[in-house]
Amino acid sequence: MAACDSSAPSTLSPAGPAARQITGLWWLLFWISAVVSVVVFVLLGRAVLRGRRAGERVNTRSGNRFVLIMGVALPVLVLAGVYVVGLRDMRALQHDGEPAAYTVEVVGHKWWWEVRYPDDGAVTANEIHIPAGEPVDLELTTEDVNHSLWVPELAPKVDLIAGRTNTLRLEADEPGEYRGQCAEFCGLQHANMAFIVVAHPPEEFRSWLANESEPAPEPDTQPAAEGLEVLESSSCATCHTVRGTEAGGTLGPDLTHLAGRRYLGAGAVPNNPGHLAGWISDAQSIKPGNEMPPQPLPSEDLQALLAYLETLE
Amino acid sequence: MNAVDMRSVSRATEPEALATERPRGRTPAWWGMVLLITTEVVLFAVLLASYFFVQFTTEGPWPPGGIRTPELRLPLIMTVLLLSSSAPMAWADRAIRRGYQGQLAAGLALALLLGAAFLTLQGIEYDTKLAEFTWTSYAYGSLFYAITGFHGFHVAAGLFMIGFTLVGTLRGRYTYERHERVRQVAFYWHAIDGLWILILSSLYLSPHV
Amino acid sequence: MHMTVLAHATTEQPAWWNTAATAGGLGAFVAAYAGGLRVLGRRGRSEKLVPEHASEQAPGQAPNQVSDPAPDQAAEHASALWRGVERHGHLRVLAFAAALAALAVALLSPLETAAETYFSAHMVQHMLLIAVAAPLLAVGAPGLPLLLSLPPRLRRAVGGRLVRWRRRPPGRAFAHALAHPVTAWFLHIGVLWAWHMPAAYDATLHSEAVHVIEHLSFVLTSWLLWWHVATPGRARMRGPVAAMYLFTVLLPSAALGAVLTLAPAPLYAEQAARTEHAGADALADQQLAGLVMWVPADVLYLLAIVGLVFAWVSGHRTATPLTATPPEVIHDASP
Amino acid sequence: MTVKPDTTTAASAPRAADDAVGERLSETWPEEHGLWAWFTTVDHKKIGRRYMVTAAAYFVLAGVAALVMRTQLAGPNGDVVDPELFDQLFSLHGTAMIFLFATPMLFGFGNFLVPLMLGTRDMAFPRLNAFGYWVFAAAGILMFGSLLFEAAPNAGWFAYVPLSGSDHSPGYNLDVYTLGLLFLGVSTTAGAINFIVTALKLRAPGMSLNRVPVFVWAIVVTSFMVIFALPPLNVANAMLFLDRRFGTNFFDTAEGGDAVLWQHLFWLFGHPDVYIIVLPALGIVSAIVPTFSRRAIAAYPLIVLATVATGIISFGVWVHHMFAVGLPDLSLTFFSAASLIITVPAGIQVFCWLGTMLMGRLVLNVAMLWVLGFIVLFVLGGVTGVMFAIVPFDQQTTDSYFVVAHFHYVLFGGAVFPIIAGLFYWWPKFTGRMTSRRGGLWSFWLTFAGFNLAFFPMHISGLLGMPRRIYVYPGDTGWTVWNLLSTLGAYLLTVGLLVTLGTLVHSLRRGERATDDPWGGETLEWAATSPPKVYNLPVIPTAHSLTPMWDERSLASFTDGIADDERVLAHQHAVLRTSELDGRLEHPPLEMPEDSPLPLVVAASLFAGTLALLLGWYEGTLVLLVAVAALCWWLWPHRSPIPEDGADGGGGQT
Repeated sequence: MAACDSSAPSTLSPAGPAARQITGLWWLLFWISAVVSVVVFVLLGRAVLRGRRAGERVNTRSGNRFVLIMGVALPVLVLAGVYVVGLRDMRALQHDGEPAAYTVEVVGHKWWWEVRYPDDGAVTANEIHIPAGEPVDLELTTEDVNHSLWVPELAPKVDLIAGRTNTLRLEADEPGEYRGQCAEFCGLQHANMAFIVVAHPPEEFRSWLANESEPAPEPDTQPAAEGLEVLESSSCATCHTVRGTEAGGTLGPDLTHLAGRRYLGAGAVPNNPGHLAGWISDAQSIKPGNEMPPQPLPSEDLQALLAYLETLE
Repeated sequence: MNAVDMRSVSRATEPEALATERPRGRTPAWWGMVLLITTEVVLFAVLLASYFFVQFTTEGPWPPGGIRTPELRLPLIMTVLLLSSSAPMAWADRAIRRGYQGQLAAGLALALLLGAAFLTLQGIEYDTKLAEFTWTSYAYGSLFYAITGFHGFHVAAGLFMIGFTLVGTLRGRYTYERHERVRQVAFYWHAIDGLWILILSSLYLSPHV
Repeated sequence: MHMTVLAHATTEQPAWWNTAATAGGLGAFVAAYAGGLRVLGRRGRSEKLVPEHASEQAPGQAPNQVSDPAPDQAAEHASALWRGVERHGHLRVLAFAAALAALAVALLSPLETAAETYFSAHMVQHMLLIAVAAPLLAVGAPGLPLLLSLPPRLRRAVGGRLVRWRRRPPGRAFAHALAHPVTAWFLHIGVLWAWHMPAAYDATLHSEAVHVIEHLSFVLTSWLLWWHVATPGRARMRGPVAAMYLFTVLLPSAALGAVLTLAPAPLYAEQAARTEHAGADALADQQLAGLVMWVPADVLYLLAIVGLVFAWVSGHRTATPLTATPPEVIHDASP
Repeated sequence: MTVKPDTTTAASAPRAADDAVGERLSETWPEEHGLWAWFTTVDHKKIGRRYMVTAAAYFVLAGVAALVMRTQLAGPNGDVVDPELFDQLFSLHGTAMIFLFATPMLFGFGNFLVPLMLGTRDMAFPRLNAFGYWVFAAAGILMFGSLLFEAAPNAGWFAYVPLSGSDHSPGYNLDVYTLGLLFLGVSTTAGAINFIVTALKLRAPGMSLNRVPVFVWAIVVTSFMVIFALPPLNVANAMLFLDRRFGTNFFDTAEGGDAVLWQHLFWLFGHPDVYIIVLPALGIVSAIVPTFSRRAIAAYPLIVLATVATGIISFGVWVHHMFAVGLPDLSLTFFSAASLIITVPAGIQVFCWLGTMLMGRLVLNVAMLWVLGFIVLFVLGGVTGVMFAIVPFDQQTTDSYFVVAHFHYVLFGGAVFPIIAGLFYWWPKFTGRMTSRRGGLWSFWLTFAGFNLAFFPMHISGLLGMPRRIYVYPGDTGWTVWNLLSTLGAYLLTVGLLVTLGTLVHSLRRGERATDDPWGGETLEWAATSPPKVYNLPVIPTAHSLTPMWDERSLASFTDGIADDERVLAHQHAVLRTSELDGRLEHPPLEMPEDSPLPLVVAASLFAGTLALLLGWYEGTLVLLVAVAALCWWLWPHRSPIPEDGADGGGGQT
């Protein structure tokens, strides 16, 4: 997979048709604003300079005409033009009638994203995998408070409102990783509610999806088998689901293909043995206030669990 | 001192004069009360807008969850009581402009009685409705009790003001040249009546439409 | 999608003879109105229906303590200007003609046909009646001129009884009540909201008679409302008062429009069925209807408000010329 | 070199009148001292000054909260404060700046200046005025005090549900928010009613509505907006409080409520509120510009019209804060258009000032310098607002630091700059002292530079995808340098504000004594002494024009009025009453109440009742009976020689 740098999200470097449309709009608005500002600053400067010349007479005209032209007529013309452009862009972003390649359900939780592919039975967290060049519809709902899904490089944001379902169309031109983040304030760890959009070449995406839809494989090593036992017998199973095992909790993310994720805790730390061990042992110190309590397991159990989780590709 | 000519005052408050330049000759206190009433009217308008907003965004029947459509018999009686209390209030107001303190007291007392009757009936209505649904029963229950309860609070406040004015009347504080406060209280009371019409239409009548 | 609704509404064109017949009928009315206006104007000059007043003061007003003629002079100038327009009556005739034209467009054009199917077209009709025809009727004030156009016997029969009834207590009380701006406000808003209740609205779809009553009540109540604001003559409100009055009318009207626009589902079952049957989206049609009520109501009322305030503020002298050069300004103190 | 003013034309008539009748007036309008007087005063000038000082104190506290935030965000993975504290800091910062600083500060200006500009002696309801101040001061104590208990509001200044509901925010934090704002709303409403009635009924004779200073127009329009905008906020807060404490379901989506309802209600208030803040500030500018341009304001009808139009249109644009909520596109286009339309009145005002300056002769005073800075910043902030009005752009940048940049440009640049300009302009009138020019220049340039350094980079970090209200960010996002610049700017801004504060305070002890009319201003406040006497103007003048201090006939009315007892009103504690539209004199004069402890008692009882509600001790709300009793005493019709006792009849029943 050709992975671009997933860092440095920017609306100014659009990587999808929707964001590109808006970036064009931004530059138009920017230049209009620059002109308006310069006009005002020039007039202001002229007034100051005129005031320095002590001999200048005070003009006692009412000034109605000047204000009507500069303050009413011209702005109305500019604003009307801007409005029409805005309507045009709104229309372009509506994409009526064109069906999406996939429909993905994204459920916002307090500080992590649940991503479901309903047609294939795949459930993952904090990563939205899409085929590059094909439009995907995200159906956005929230389990608790309001959130807002924002991938600056790909599309404008849409809120996840309690009791409502909103739709966002996502399309990336090229394969790559695009950083996204929750934009609507949702509590303590709003800052650590990030996600990445991974755009694959279409064929690769389909194989990823097929793999993601599979349940967890049986452990093939002794430590991993012990890890599975630990997982099923400890409190992990009450909160997390690992398809193909007895773990069926719904309070936390689906861990069936955990090893394939780039980050843990919605972008809090990278996914590697050290961070995973630290996260399990004490998620609260990494992401204070999140819903996962510290799990102080015996060290043998922790090692076994790590061994098992590493197999969950 | 310059006493105000009574005939010119009453003429300045006739509809023709009001039609040409209505606010002219009003006292600051009148304006204060008008503005206070305006905030209350906006408050109720927002509450009622919220009621309809929730209704329109609710799927399924309204009222929701098996709550019966409000019955109209008791509210209509309450309406008659409240609206008829406006008449003695207006009478009291006109009476004191002519200097009749006795009529003022009688009018205030009558309005007080009718208003208290309204509140009593509202309490009775609550007694029966709370058995069916409470303020925790859906957003409908919350809005219903908030709107009617807030209005009931205003009626109680109005009654207090009437009582307060009645005490002042009985102590001879209001004369034909000093009656602005009676006017404010009457105005407030009429406004409360008007608000009840809005509430009646929105909460009680509109679910039947 | 919304443009499609409008396109549907205006596909059918009227036959030319219908249009001509309508124009003929309207012309007849305008001619009668103009005749009455001339009579009124002639009477006004020769026999002086209204005696000249020394000042603007209403009876019962406290004596003016301000010994400053400037505001009164300005008012005299303004009213003289107004009398100049009145003298020719062009504005009133045009207003009345435009009012009739608006009524015709609303009621006799293809809009009427479209209104049976599309809510938005129906709302355009209503807005034409309420926000266009009514103000123009108020400006034209056709009651008296049309009355004076009647033959003497008929005029006496109708007008004489009317004015005599008007003088007696029941008539006078009724006229007083009707002439109160608050009455007009409540009638207008009440009628507006009442006819947009689902049951009432569906009734107008079922019965043509109810529909006519609806339109009649719209025209009459909004005419009464605008009468307070725009009628030529002394009964009109002062600029700032009228502006505030219109603002309070604006809010409930816009609220109704907002309800229609923001409602998540069609509110009128029968109307929705007709729109769907014609191949358009009922909710989109309703939202468009709400916007038609919301935006033109806002824009027309706001323009009226702005115009009223502007005319009033700039009608007087806002600043006398500086009789002396203002004193030299001191600069900030040194440290 | 200091140029002494030529006071013969401008200030001599009022000064002469003061010399003639000041002695008599001091009998009925005595200068009072002592602790009792301090707590019971109803004088609008004292109350106005208190509003300003208290608001400034809250500004400093909220500003310090902002500095802590910026320190946390100076670099990636900041470790200065924990997330709980950060959430409380930015929520309290926003809430305090808007509700406890900006609005009260401007109301403080209004309290001091409106009666003076109108040529009257006090506000229409003086005791209501005092009551409003005490409530405001107590509300601020309640909200800032909550920070001590880690119970400060922590859901942002607009506290969206469900986050602010009891499920997701247990604890007192949001109860402080809801009850605090409800409590504060009482004060704001009282103030608004007072301003409107004062401007309508208590103007000097001859001052018809089209001769009223633009500043007064701005305050009046603002007050009307308060009347219409505050109820949605009050309703929303009451509903949220009931949801949290008593189990109601207004916003609970599982029970038929609607989370978007809160957003609608809040922004129905919230957008008019930002104009409630900015309109008086623009009014201040409209008062300063003519003075230092040496001519009357250009296109007066247009600027008045713009003020009124802004007030009305501001009620039709609230959804532009909700463009990403998922509302139907059709309604978005409407609100987009409305948001663009509201730009036109702003443009009118900007070009009115520019026209005034271009046609006049600009004198570059410190106050004027702040005004020039304001215009620059306001236009920059305003044009980014126009960008938001375009729906797709807003959907991309909403909830980002681009928004933070916009509203700090219009709030700080559009409100704080005029406030500081007003302070420098009216400081001689407030305190009787002149400020240092050098200090003023340093404070301006430091503040201006610091401000732009602090907030301009936020535009860029917002475009680079930085969401707002995050307490920490990773190092690889490209936001670091812009945030560092922002923080450095905030520190520089603090220095600038410190110099500003120092300059103003320094002048209290060492500043040059001010004359009555140091700038040659055009409005009536310059007719009073510096600082004004208790009775304000010795003679109630007749206003013959928009600029009475530059108008010989108006000035002559001071001299003419000396002998006219109806203009001096020396024999009674009363003010003149005039008609609403034309400023015609009405009889009888309006009697004014004396100092009273009742406003303080009512306010304190309300505060106690609010505390009892907050802590869930519902029996304690019986303390509100004290408020009722005090109100009865307040409103009891006392005997008076003047027939109509309409002085405080309608007020105080909020």
